[in-house]
Amino acid sequence: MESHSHDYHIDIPGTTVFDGRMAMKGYALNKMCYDFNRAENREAFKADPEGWMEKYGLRDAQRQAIRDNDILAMIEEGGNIYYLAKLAGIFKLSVQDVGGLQTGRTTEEFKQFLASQA
Amino acid sequence: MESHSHDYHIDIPGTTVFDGRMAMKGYALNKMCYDFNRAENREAFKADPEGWMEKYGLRDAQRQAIRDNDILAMIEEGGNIYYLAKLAGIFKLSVQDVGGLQTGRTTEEFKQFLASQA
Amino acid sequence: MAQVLGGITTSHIPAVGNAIDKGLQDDPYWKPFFDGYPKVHAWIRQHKPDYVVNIYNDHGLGFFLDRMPTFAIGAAHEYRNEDEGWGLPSLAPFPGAPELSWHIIESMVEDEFDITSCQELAVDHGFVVPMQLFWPGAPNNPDLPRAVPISANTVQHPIPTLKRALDFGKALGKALRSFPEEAKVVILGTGGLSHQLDGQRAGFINKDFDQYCLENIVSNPEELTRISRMELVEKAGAQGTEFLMWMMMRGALGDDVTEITRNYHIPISNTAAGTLLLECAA
Amino acid sequence: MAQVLGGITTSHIPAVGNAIDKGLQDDPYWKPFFDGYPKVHAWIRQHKPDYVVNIYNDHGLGFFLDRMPTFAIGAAHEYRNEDEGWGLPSLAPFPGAPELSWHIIESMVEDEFDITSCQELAVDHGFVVPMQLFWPGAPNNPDLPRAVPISANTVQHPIPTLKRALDFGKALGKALRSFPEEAKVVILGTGGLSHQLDGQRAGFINKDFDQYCLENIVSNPEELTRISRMELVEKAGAQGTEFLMWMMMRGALGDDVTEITRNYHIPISNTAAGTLLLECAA
Ligand SMILES: [Fe+3]
Ligand SMILES: [Fe+3]
Repeated sequence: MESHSHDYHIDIPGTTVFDGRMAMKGYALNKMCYDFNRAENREAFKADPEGWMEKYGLRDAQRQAIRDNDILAMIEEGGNIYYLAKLAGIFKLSVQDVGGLQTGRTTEEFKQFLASQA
Repeated sequence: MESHSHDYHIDIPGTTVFDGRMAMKGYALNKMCYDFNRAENREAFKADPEGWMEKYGLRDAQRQAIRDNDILAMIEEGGNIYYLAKLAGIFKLSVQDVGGLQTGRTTEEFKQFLASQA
Repeated sequence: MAQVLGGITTSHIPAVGNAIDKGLQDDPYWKPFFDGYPKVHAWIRQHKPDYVVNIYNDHGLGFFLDRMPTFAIGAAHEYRNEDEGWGLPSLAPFPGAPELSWHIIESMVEDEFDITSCQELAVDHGFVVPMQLFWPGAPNNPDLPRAVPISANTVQHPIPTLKRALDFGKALGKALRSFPEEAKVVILGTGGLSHQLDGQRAGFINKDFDQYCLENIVSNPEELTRISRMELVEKAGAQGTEFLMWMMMRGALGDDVTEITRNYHIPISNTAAGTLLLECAA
Repeated sequence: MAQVLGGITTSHIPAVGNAIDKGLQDDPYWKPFFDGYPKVHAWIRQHKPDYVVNIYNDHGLGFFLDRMPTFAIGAAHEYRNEDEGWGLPSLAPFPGAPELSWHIIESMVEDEFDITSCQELAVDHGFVVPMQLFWPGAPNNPDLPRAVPISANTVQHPIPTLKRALDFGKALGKALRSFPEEAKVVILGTGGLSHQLDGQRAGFINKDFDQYCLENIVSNPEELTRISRMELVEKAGAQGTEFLMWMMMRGALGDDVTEITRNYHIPISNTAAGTLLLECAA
């Protein structure tokens, strides 16, 4: 039986549960990324990343995480991986590239890690 | 206990239940009316009603109902009153005007009919 | 833990907002309607709720048929009132209470209600008019509580059953009472009573059925779950299905309630207007 | 009345769509994955379903956080595949079956599931890749059944419980079997198995837990309802919560099923890929 509060989450190392608390924090960031579904918005971001982040009202830590291409910081700032994947697409990063960036591995090392679990 | 089919509706004289069947019929009409929430769309419709109805792909019977300001025909064609109310707003019709139009009464007669039920 | 003070029902007809704007409260047409509110105002002043859960039905502003939720719960920092198509001036946003929203959503999804959560939501007259009725000048009223909007589908059949609406309210009440904050909550059930805007039966009002609903919603809401949705359309009128909001509100109050005030008037605009204030046992 | 032929599960990873486009089925990386499909193809050719209920989870194309439904059911004449942000070419629309959709929605709302009905819906790889896997060339495959897409929320916690997902399936099965048309229906449960895309634990895969799920989803799905949602995140990975789609599919099949084929392979992209075909007793 789970308890009735949104602090019921168990601690899962290396894992951020995208609950209401994270969603409140990340709404602007996720909205910007969701809108990358449209090519014209991707082009506008590429042409002027700072102006585009301003337009969506991202806070400073979110902007810095994007400047640094720091996926873990984006997640800490409320980014949801499904929306962030669209931002990663702009930088032509595969999910294995993104996995490597988050775990301190090269993409090749990350692929080997995946295969090692077979 | 209600039966398991979307033909379970009882017959209620003078009343169209806006179910899936009506919604399938009226989607384009209702979408056009929903978009009247935005002033620029209302202006575009007023400037060129035929072109605007074409843009939303209304079928002939729906266009004719609008040309005739025939509310009952709009409902027959799948229009939902909540969305149609936004179209009525463009013509500056009150809900009592709309009630009168549907029941063959003047607006004043319709108001008296309402009060008579007290 | 939070406390549910009670529940208030009211019609939410757009014309009411207009009458408030123009100061028509003592006009002969409007007076019998507005006479239902002073006792509610006194009760609100006395109890000063911290939060208001506003249960209303969207009329084609916040939701369209492309994504029509059965039950939607707002989880935003604020709620914008937008142009509904008639060019009426929009108000300043209403402050939200997202921590409470998420607490409710967590609790109700666990209790098997399939909620649509809304982190951005435009609210129409169904939400706004009751706020203006109960907190004059809203959102610019210093006593205005922070709000959680809840909208149920009455636009697209199938609509929820009366039993599901009452059960929704019960699960909502449980969620509110487990919110870990010393806070007072009032619940609004807005819309109704009998009315029909569309078809040859436009103008239909059913005083007997309304009185039956008013009696039973206070003392025996379970009785009302025997009404099928098609019977509700037949007896309350096509738009009288808004009575589902009253059922949802009522479920959250628990068994032991006291009726503080009641008003019923025909017609306001096309509608039989009902106002009811129910206080929960302390 | 319609007949539920059976259910098929599959992963729906975007890279699979890419591999199909490039004809990589016999490539050493891909072969162990695509080897899971010939038996499924033969079964589909043999049974020729008229309708496919495609249970998937949207990944941020059809829904955003402003309106996030727990359970959404498409009720459109067709479903568009749109750009998901990577500029991949969109396919022609997939034909819908709105009469069946509305029958399901009517039945399930009556059975107290709080459905969000979607009369317009863009479908992402979660819906499209399985269609391409099972009906090569889809939507341009003459055997492609008309589709009802069903999407459950795995983006925003709280997500539905495993019990609610299984119960959803049971109510779905009841709805399908009461559809007044002699027609054959196949149900897809897409997504999973264990994987995690985000955080320091990215790349997490859990073979033991996947095997436990594969065993029980066939013979004892009730056992799986004991898994809490946080346990599911812990053991299946943050995105392994897509296993809820398998639970929904399984509930619709009834108690008496026969396993026709099973495949399990690690890894495809970041994911443990599972394929299962379960046939219902006639
Ligand atoms: Fe209303
Ligand atoms: Fe997925």
